[in-house]
Amino acid sequence: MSDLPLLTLLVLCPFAGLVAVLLIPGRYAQALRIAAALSALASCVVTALIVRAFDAHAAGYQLVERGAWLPEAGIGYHVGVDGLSLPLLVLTAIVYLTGVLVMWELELRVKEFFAFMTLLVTGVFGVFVSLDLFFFLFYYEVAVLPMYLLIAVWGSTRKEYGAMKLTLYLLAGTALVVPAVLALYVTATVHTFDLTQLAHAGFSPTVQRIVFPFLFLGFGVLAGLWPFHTWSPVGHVAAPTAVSMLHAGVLMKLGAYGILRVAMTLLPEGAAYWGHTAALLATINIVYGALVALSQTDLKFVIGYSSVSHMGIVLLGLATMSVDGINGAVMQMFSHGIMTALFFAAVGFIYDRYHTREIARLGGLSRAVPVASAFFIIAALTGAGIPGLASFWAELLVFLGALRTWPVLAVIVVGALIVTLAYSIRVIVLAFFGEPREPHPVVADITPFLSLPRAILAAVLLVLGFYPRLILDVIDPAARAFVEALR
Amino acid sequence: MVSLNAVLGVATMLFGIGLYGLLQRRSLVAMLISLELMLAAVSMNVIALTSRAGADASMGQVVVLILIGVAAAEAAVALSLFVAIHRSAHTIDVEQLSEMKG
Amino acid sequence: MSGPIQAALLAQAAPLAASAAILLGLRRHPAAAAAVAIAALGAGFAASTYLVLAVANGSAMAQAVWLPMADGRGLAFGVLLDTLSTTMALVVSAVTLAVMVYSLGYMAGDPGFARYYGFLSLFAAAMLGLVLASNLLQTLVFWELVGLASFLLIGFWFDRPGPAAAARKAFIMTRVGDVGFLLGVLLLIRTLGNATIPELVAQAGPGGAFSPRFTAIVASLLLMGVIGKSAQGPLFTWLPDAMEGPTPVSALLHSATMVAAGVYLVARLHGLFAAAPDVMRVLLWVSLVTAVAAATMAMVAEDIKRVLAYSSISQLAYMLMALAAGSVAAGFFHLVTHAGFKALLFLSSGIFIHHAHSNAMREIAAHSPTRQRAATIGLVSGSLALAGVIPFSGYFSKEAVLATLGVHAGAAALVLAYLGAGLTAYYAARMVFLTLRGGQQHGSPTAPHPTLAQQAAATMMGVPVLVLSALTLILGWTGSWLAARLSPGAEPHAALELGAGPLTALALAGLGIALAWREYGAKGAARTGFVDRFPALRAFFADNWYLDRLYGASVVRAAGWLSRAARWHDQQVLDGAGDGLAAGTTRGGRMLARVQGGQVQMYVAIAVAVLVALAVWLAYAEGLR
Amino acid sequence: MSRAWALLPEASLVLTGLMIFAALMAGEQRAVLARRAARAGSVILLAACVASRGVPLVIFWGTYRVDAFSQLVKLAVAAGFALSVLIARDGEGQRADARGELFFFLLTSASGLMVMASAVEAVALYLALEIASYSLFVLVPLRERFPRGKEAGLKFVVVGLASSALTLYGLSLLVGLAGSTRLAAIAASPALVTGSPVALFGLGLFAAGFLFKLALFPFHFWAPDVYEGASHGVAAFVATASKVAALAIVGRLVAAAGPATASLAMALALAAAIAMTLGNLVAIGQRDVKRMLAWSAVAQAGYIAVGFAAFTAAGIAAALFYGLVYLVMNAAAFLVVARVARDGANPSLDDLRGLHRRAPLLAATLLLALFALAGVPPTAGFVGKWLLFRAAMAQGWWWLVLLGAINSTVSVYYYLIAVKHAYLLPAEDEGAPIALTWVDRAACLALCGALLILGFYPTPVYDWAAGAADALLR
Amino acid sequence: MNPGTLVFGISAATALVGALLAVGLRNIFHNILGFALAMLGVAGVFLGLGSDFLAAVFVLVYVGAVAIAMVYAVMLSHPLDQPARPRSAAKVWGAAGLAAGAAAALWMLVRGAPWAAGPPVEPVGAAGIGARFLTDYVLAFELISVLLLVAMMGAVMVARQNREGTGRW
Repeated sequence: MSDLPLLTLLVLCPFAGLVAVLLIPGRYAQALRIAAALSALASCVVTALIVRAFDAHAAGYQLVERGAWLPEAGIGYHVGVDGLSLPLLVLTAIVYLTGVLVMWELELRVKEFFAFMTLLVTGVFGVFVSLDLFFFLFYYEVAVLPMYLLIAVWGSTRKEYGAMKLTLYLLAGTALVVPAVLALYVTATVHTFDLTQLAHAGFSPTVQRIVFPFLFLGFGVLAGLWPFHTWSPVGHVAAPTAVSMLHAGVLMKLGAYGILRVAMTLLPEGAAYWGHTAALLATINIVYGALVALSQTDLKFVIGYSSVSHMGIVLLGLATMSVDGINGAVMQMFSHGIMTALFFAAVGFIYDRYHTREIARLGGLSRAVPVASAFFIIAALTGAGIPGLASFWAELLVFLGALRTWPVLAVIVVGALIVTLAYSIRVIVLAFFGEPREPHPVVADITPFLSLPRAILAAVLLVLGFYPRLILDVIDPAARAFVEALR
Repeated sequence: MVSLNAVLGVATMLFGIGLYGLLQRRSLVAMLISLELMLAAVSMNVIALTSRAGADASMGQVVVLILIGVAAAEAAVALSLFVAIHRSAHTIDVEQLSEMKG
Repeated sequence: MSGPIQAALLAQAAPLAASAAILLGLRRHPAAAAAVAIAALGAGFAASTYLVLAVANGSAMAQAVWLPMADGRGLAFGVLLDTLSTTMALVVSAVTLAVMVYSLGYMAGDPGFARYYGFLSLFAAAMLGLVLASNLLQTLVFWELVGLASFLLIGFWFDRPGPAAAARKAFIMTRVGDVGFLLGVLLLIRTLGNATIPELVAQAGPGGAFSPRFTAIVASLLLMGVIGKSAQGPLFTWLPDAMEGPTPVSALLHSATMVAAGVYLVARLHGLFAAAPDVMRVLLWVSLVTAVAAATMAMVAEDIKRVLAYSSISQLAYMLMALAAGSVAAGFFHLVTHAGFKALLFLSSGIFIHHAHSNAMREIAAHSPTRQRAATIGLVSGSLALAGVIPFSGYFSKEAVLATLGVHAGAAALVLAYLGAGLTAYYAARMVFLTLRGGQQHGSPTAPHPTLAQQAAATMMGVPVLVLSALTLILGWTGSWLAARLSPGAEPHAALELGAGPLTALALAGLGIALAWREYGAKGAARTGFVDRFPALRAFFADNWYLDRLYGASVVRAAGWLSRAARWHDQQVLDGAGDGLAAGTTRGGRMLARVQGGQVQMYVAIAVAVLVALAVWLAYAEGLR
Repeated sequence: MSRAWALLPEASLVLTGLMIFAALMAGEQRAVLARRAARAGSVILLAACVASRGVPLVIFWGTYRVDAFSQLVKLAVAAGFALSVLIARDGEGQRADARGELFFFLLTSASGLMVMASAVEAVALYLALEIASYSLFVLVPLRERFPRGKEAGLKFVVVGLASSALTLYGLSLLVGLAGSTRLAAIAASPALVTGSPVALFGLGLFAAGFLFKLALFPFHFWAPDVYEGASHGVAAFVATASKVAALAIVGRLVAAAGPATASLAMALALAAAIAMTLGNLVAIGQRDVKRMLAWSAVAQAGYIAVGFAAFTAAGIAAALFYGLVYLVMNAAAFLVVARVARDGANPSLDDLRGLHRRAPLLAATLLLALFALAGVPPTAGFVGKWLLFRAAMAQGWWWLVLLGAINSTVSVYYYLIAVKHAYLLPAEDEGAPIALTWVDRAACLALCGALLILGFYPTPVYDWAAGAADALLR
Repeated sequence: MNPGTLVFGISAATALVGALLAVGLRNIFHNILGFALAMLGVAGVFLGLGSDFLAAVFVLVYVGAVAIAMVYAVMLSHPLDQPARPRSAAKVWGAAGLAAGAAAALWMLVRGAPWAAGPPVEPVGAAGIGARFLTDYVLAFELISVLLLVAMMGAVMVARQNREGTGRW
């Protein structure tokens, strides 16, 4: 089995889905859905094979594949996976599958939707396996651009504005990253875009200090870094369910992953030099996001700002540059990904049925649609950092790392947990408890088939919340090696 | 013998005068005249620079002959266009032919 | 020692499994759900009993690595079995079992019956986990989970606005304290590399690695959690509101067990707290003030459950007082007796409420309450225990607490504690009189003949009440056993030694009861208290000493303002900057487009000008050669 | 293989020319016949360019050189010609009596461009440029039902002739400095090697004519008017073949300038910076799709100049590669524009509405083409820009690269606006489906395929471009 | 002052005065006349530099052909009846300034340029020019003929008035 080029196969799974979707005529909606689902399923299977083939105890990249591509320009095909990226692959596979299932009821322009969605997922997988900076950014943008149409065509509230804003912000981020990457390529002793080789290039402190902020801010935009986060809530609100899921669940992780995999790996000294600033911004992210979420009136806006806040935790974990922090950050990426996916899946159902997401117009949903509401509540509780759900452990590790490095920030961030709980509970109480604030159509609770994707996500949260080592044992050796390399 | 710089100076002035006409005259035909003046300045340059001692004089003359051909072609195309423009726009005032902007 | 370990694991796992099974699979099968829950908890109760018997002294611990950490070893979670934890486990499982049985009747017919048992099982699992945890982080985990269970159970009738709001308030307010707890734990892990309870207690003690300052910081942070969870000091106002939940829940979580978790934590880490005397002094005074303050509030409350809630706050304060003064045994003793009589009081009042469909004492009185025999017995005996009347259990434990205070705390503290005791007797008696004695008998003078199901329900509710009533007479005698068990070296406290202290206490209790009788109990009494004569004072007492208003005006308003400010900033400043940049770019494009003005000569001129500039620049940069 | 094999493209040019000429001699059917001849000829031409690949040749006393560079450019020109002929369909939009001649002049222009690629002597190079330009000068004004076509032609001619005068002035200086008109001699002349300002300026002036065709600032002003004013086929040719060939010659001049030209590099860099910014910003406000494409072309010329500003083999190779990609993506865009347009009129953004329903294939082609123009993967535009920026960065042009990257972001805005119209907004009148012939479909698919394949695996083409750049520098 | 210088001086003056007339006068016919004069002057300069053949061709083509074509075009297109609008002073001064600046810049560069020097070459006549045309400038020679062909065909097509698609040349 280990001879198979599993990582390439993984990227090809959604791509094959794309090709299949393109080949099937648009009028066979069901066939299109099945094609997408099959490709998602195949992604899951390949991911499972990767997990099986992965040796958690070994540090360094595994399942490496290399190939010549454009040697004159220093570009080569180089993929590999380590403990930091493996969880994200699993995350993507899960969100992909659940995302396809969640959109099963879609009737509008099904073919195009799944085409763009599979393209997006191709990009995401590509980023997580790429070890060549060219391909990293190649896939990075592949993942970003379909968002525009996915939101603009199939979205809701202010969809064109949201879609355009999102796209422009993200591409502006890339506009900082690309020159920075090229600058690294140029200043390195070896003229290559290969991450593993560049990591040993030994950039001078000056270069590191100058280039790091470009990479940090550039990737940070996608990670929802304050003050460049405003695209994210607006985009989430506008996006259709599966796109919100993929976007908040996976795509925002690309930014954080970029900081981890590119900025910090290549520029440890720069990271150390800018560590304070990064941590400060991350703290602002956490507190600010939570505060803004507290007074939102649209369910999706609450989730959007909670994502900003939670991504702040990821960034803070990264900024600590410690084993605990990195462990926590990667786990938080995973658990937040699953959590927001569940969030959006739950809200998506509600919006589909009630045609509103205004908290002020909802209320009493737990009575009307108990199962669907339960999914939201589980996600909200995960977001609030309740133990027994995955995020708790991740946040704990991040806080611990932060407490070692920046005690004051850590205290502020832990204090912000009150606000986090407050906005989560506020939504639960206002939208799901109490009585309906206005007459709603009587709707049936979620069907078992539509529950399935949401249940998968909830189960992942619960299982990891119960036994975090399932994922941390994979991350830990890699995080250890990563931190070792930083020194 | 005339100094090289003297000829080059005259050519430069001729070029400058042509340029002025090109930039200032409203009549398309006058602009074409100005352009031809500029081409003549170029020809003068070439001849001046190739008729010095040690330069490839015949090459210069060949080049200028070709330039004369170019000037003729230019005139042919430009003038026919002016006529066509006049036919449809009833003017060859370049300042009035400025509908396309932005 | 593997037997007790397995028993301890069983005690936690059985309710957890029951909870999962009920919530996932048995939501539409109430009977099965209840059976599963009670069976699981029965197993838990049996295991706890076995543990108490098996662990007579010493301690045992078994751990497994749960969380990999920077130090390479990781945080180990497991069970810590010693006399304290096993005893607490028994108390918890016993009360929970009683409440579960009681709820069979109380919750019968509720549409959320199965869900109720699911949550209850979840709570039991979390509470037992908290009690048996070997690692302080593990404690925190379960601490939060009982908080979650509390949220879910307070908000059990989530479609009513009251419970929903109360649940929210409880969750958020306790989270305020929990933040301190979390910081304390993080600090410990950061310093120690782990948070295994025996180890950190050892490090805090004499000869340990912790500096006094560090110990003090950690202790005060942990204390925040205690204050939040045990509804003390400024963070108690959530507890009265929490009474919006079903009464059995109030009995279980909000008086007997969960709120006692804070007390348990102090007892559990007594070694650490003892090493921070300043913090203990703070705790002492916080609890003293809380005890009196809560008593004053109980004096004016009209809702029977609120009276009980305030009394819980007050009694929890007594427990903490004892711990702060240095006696684990006394504090824990009061915890045990309080668990018994307070559960009893709630369950009894639950029966009244069940019949009167009201929480208001005067309303209950109008529904011929004495017809509920078991409840009446329970209420009276529970109140006597609460008031500290000999020979009910409360007397003994409160005596132990007061004695400890007398020895270790000084006169001022003692005076306050006695004042509280007197007020306790007063409001306990007031409650009994108000509830049981004669309103005009309106409502249902002739109750319809109860159906069979109602009779069964009555039995389900009556049996636990009677058992607990009996316990109020028994538990008082366990003091010396407990003391021997918990602090073997210490001198056992004499149970029946009527010195000056006990006599004073009894006298105060008598005084309080007498006053209550004069104002509420006697025939023709005005049924208004002396506080009612001072409306301002009454309002002050009735309104939680205006603390909620204070919070509303300060913290909540500030948070709201901050949130709106942040939102405004986000939309106008940050988003505005982004949009402004976009608009500016567009406008810039429009301005640049003017260069393309349509005049072809201008185009040529621009090109020529650029070339002239190039010529000058080349001459300048390269030098004329 | 015979050396003469290398002249296959030139021979095909003559053949095609004769075919079209013969067709024009026919009576009633002359336009149709000319079109058929042009189509057939374009296929022959393409085949000839492919077939003659790799055969080097030098003739005419060393003034005409066939090498990797010229073959690459010829292939590009042939492709551009073929696509323009395809896009022009029956010459709709062109004045009725000039529909047949359209193909003839396109061919003469293409022949000029092809000769330009091989000419290594300045006068011949200039004349080839003029042949290519004059052919277009006469085509642009002959727009049907669009009075501004004349004005567009006027702008084209005036700016073109002015540039040509500047070119000649530069040529006169170079002749004096080098004593020869051969590019090799000019490049080797002491004045240029030592970086004398007059030599550099002379070279810069000489480049003016080619920068004019490339529409690089400050010679870009004609582009929006001509794109808008010319009929679709002509505009497509101007935007593709003509531009790529001009780009190649600029590359040749950059190679001639040699590496020791910091100040010229700075000038190019500034021009690139202004062009990118100007083009992208002004494009935002456009409603006419062709005019928008023109402004975008101004910006694209700026990107290309970024590669040239590096003054290295890598930079030239990147620019050549980008030129090829540019040809494909622009041809794709113009194909869509031409098919969406009714009766050869210019489509506005609103005419794109509902395109995804009216013609999914066209919509997809437009999407890919615009994304490629924006430099978004997986299209070849991304690789192309990456290589350009890489070359510039290697020479320390960090601010230029940064500006270019930011400009790409800005450009996405208006490309997405077009995409939005095609994919999102419904057609007002529930627009009728657009019928496509199988040739159109095949062309769409081929262009999309090319964009994607070049995006995923550019290696062979880039290697060719690198080889061409090497040929220039040898 | 030797005769060469004298001839040059007169020719140059003629050329410049002619050029000034060509761009400065308001009447387009006067402009054309000025242009012809300037071309004569340029031809004179050529003569002074020893390029007599060239001078002859120059006069022939410019004065004989181009100027005449211009006259034709003016007659076909110029709205002589319309009164000329006044010139904009800003445009005049702007154009003059820019042209002067350009000339100055060119002069600055050209004045002391390191012109190439090589071995002496014998003076050439028409035969030498013809030889060059058939050797290394044969490509250029071919191209100029194509260019002229294209220009002629194009000019005819553009200026043609008939609008049916059937016209023949």
